[in-house]
Amino acid sequence: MNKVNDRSRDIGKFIPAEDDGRIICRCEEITKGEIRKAVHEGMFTLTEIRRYLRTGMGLCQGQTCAKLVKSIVAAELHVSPAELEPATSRVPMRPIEMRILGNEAKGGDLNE
Amino acid sequence: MKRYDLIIVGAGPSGLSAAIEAAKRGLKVVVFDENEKPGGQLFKQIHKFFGSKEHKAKIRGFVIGQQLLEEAEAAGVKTVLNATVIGLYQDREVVVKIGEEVRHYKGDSIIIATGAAENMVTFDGWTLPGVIGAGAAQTMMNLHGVKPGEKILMLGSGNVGLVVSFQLMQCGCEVVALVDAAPKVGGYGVHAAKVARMGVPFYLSHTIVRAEGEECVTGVTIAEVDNNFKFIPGTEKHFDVDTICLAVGLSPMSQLLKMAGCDMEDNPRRGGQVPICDSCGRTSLPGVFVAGDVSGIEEASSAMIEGRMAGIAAAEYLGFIEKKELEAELLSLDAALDGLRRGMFAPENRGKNITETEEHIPVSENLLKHGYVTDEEITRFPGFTHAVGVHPVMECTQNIPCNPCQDACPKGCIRIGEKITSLPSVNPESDCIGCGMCVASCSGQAIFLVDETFEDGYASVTIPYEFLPLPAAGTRGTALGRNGQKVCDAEVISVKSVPAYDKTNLLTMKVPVDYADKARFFVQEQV
Amino acid sequence: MENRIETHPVLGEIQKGKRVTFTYNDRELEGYEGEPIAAALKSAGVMVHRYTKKEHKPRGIFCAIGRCTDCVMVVDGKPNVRTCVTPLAAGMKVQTQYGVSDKPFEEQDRA
Amino acid sequence: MNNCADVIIIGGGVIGCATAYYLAKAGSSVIVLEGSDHIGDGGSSRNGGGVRQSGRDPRELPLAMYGIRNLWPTLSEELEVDCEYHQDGNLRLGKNEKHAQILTGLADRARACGLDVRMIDGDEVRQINPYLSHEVTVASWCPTDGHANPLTTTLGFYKTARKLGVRFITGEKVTSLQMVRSRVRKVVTENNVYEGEKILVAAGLHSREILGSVGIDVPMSQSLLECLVTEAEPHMFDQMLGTAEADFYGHQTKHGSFVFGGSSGLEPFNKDNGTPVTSSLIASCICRGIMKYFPDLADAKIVRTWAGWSDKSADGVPVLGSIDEVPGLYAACAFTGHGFGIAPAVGEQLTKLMLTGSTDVDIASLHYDRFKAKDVIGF
Repeated sequence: MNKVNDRSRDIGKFIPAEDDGRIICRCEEITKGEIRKAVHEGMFTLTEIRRYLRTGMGLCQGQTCAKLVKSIVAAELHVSPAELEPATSRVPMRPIEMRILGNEAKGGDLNE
Repeated sequence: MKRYDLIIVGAGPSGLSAAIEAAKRGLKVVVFDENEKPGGQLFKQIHKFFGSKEHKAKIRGFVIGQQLLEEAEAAGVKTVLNATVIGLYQDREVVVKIGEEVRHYKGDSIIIATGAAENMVTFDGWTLPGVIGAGAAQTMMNLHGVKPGEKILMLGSGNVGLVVSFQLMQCGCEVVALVDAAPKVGGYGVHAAKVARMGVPFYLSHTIVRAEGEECVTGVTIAEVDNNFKFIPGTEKHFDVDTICLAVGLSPMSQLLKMAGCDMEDNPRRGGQVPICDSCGRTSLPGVFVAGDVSGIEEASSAMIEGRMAGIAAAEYLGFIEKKELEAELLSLDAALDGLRRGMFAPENRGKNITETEEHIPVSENLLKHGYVTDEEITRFPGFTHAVGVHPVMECTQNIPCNPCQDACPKGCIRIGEKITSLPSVNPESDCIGCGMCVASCSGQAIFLVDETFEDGYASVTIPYEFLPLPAAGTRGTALGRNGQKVCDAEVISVKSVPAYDKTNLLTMKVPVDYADKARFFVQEQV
Repeated sequence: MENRIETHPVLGEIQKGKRVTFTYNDRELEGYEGEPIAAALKSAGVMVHRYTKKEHKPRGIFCAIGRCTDCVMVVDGKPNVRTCVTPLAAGMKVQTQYGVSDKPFEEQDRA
Repeated sequence: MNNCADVIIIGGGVIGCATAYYLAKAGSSVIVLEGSDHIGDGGSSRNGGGVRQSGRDPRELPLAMYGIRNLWPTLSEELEVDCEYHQDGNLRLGKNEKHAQILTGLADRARACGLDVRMIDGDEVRQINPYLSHEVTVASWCPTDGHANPLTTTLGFYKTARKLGVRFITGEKVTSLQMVRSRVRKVVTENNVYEGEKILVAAGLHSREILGSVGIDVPMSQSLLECLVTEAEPHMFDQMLGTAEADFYGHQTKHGSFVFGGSSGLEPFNKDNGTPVTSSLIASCICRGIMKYFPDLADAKIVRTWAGWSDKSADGVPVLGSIDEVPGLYAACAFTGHGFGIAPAVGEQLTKLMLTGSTDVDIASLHYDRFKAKDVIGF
């Protein structure tokens, strides 16, 4: 399933753009320019972008920006967004307080 | 661990439909939903649905939601609200946050029906308070009774953008413009027409340059874009607004499946990351099914059918019914689903340039560009006729899967025929009695009653009217044309509201006979 | 409360809970018990819920269904509370959130 | 494309990336082959970020001390990426007499190696970290320990090595090594063949299979470790934390979030369904553990949990260095869940070993043949 991906291949030079300052990841306040630059520094997958910049690692866990980041990275790599694997989804689906996650109900019967 | 035959995640149209079918066949079913109210997006959808009877056409979304809930309850489905599924783990274990604790459940089968999330676009200032999703606007006005803003610009001309624009005006907001970067209106023409006739200007091939304001939105600048979606300098237009509403599509909310290791694909035609599944929603994970938008963006009507299919498939998977029964059921549901997937907006036609209707009538170019059919264009469609005495005029110009008007007329005046997507035409053999059932039944509000011989020199025009306050008979005001511009002065003759109209009031106005073909909306103020 | 829809042409009278008062920063506001905090704030004309950590930019309601988490505020002393899905209760203390704190950035810098 | 280099490194984790960086800096040509789609996708991106010396086995302690003295302090500057390195000490916490004994034993052994670590009582613990509950009655305190961001550190090594000309290829799964004229030379992948003068196997759990293709076996088992991260919280403390029984560990990051790892006791027995997925039990266990130590964090929200396979060595310390019986072959694996903190030192010392045949830090006790028959005869 994994695709051979040569990280030294030529993707052209980083060319600054007018909208580089625009926020893409609203939670972590990551800009389009930061994302584009990271691609040129070798972050060729959304997972790497995420780990490098924290895009999609904030409170909403990428629910708002995932598609936006994907299209920016794809454009920078000159591939279609569908060719990029999406970032991983992880538990929990919504932020959950420690006191609740640590409080497992006994039995789990719904007919209380 | 508490075990159920079937655990459903999401109590929206597909989840509830699945629950009903499964419970009817004897499965012990529980539905979890993170929201305070069940029904998913149905409870924000206050418009009447398209389709035919089997698709619950002409019933308003929130009423369908109520019906599904009652059906589910009667079938013995347990629906747990404020219950957030935080994870789907190995061996079909579902962990749910309920109140102040988490609980673990196991399902012998699971249906994921989590629906969709809104897409977003970026522009300078898009993070300012006052820039909101169309879903947010719907939630605020239709669930919480709070106006999302006073002056609003809508970005997106798909059905969501069009429907929400109309809803915004229904609750008293002003929509200053409807903008889309695409060169053509994306949603149903009838939805566009009811917004355009209220005077909302459409700006196709335009998009937002920037939202303005320091602490919150105070204005917005849009500009025209070329074929490559680049701004054309000098085409900027400014609007003073307090709210910008984004309706730029939906993405399947498929994260639960992905974290459980389900085989996924990126399918732009289905709206993004979707589980790979067969026609009744079976995924690569044994016993895990999907239904509704999570497996591909469509309408609530198709989500309900997909839900029923998945529910029946789960029943078969667990041995509650025989394979033969499943196959028979799927056959008819497939046909129902197929009915919804026909016409100009069918999935297979996405992105295609359609120039004429199934009846070989050239489509209205103006409708696609400006949201309304011109006075000249409308004359070529079969629903637009003249007659002596009161008669229906059907301004339905696109092939969409919808036919309630045909059933609504007690006299059989309206014909669509076998093919659900055909344009409605008038049956010359039948006599209209002016009951107005067709006007009220048309989900697209595209049917009018016209009587060119109402009074000497005057015609009467009856329009669907879902606004407050209702004008009293005798009120003088202005008749607007399809383009939302003043046509002539008008006087309200009557406003009828009967239960059978289901909140669609029928406003009849008197206009000079020359304007009978043009007057399509009424405003109380003199323009 | 001019932002409220009192009667809706399709939905009719909007069902609401009990009228309650709560505090927003130093102001006393009214809302309906059980409605989301964000709805009560919106109807009172409050647009800015928080200022972001890095760029100190204002944010408000965005998705209104608990997904985007842009509308978080400090509620009863706890930061990052999603106001669009948290029901309003009488006497709640709702504060603008600065980064992850209820203290304006100048005060945070001094601390 | 030229598939030959001075060194082929198998594994694009923090060890592989760090070694590639130091080798490239020294002028060697390097190709790094990573089997997954992402750089640093194994333990490198799935650990708690500890950069500590205390609590380590005396055999690997010198590497940890060397790295903290010589490499970590300037790493961010060197890699031009914020590794978020904090050297604010490590508290290893205990609640009872049994814990005190474990901690004292660990501290004594570390002190014997020259590490500054001492035992402190509950009051002193709370002077250092006032948020800790009164259940904590004892701790070992090592002021020179700390933590860093494993994600940016790993990707920082990658980014800088790549800039220096190292060729990284992801999605390139190695199937076997091949000998040429009595030296290991070829690296065979599913798609290609690469050749190198020297070959380093740093592929985590996969190392065993790869080394096996030339008849070398490193005994290791797998264990599914899990971490979680909270939303950002106001700044509370900078120390790295652990416990006597290792039921939880973690720190507050520069971002404000708390990263914690922990255990349910079932880690070595979790089902392997192809990808490291979290279990339905561990996150809740970790939360309960944390709240006993930090009651104030009860309302902090967990935003993400993740799991990773740890390559557990048979004797708890890594296999590191040259594989003498196969000339040209080197190994760096079986890090047993504590490889991140020593990664820069491992990379730098392995480079030295490959280029000069010797190291500054004595790594003899980490040699692979400690598991082999003691064949003193020879031919």
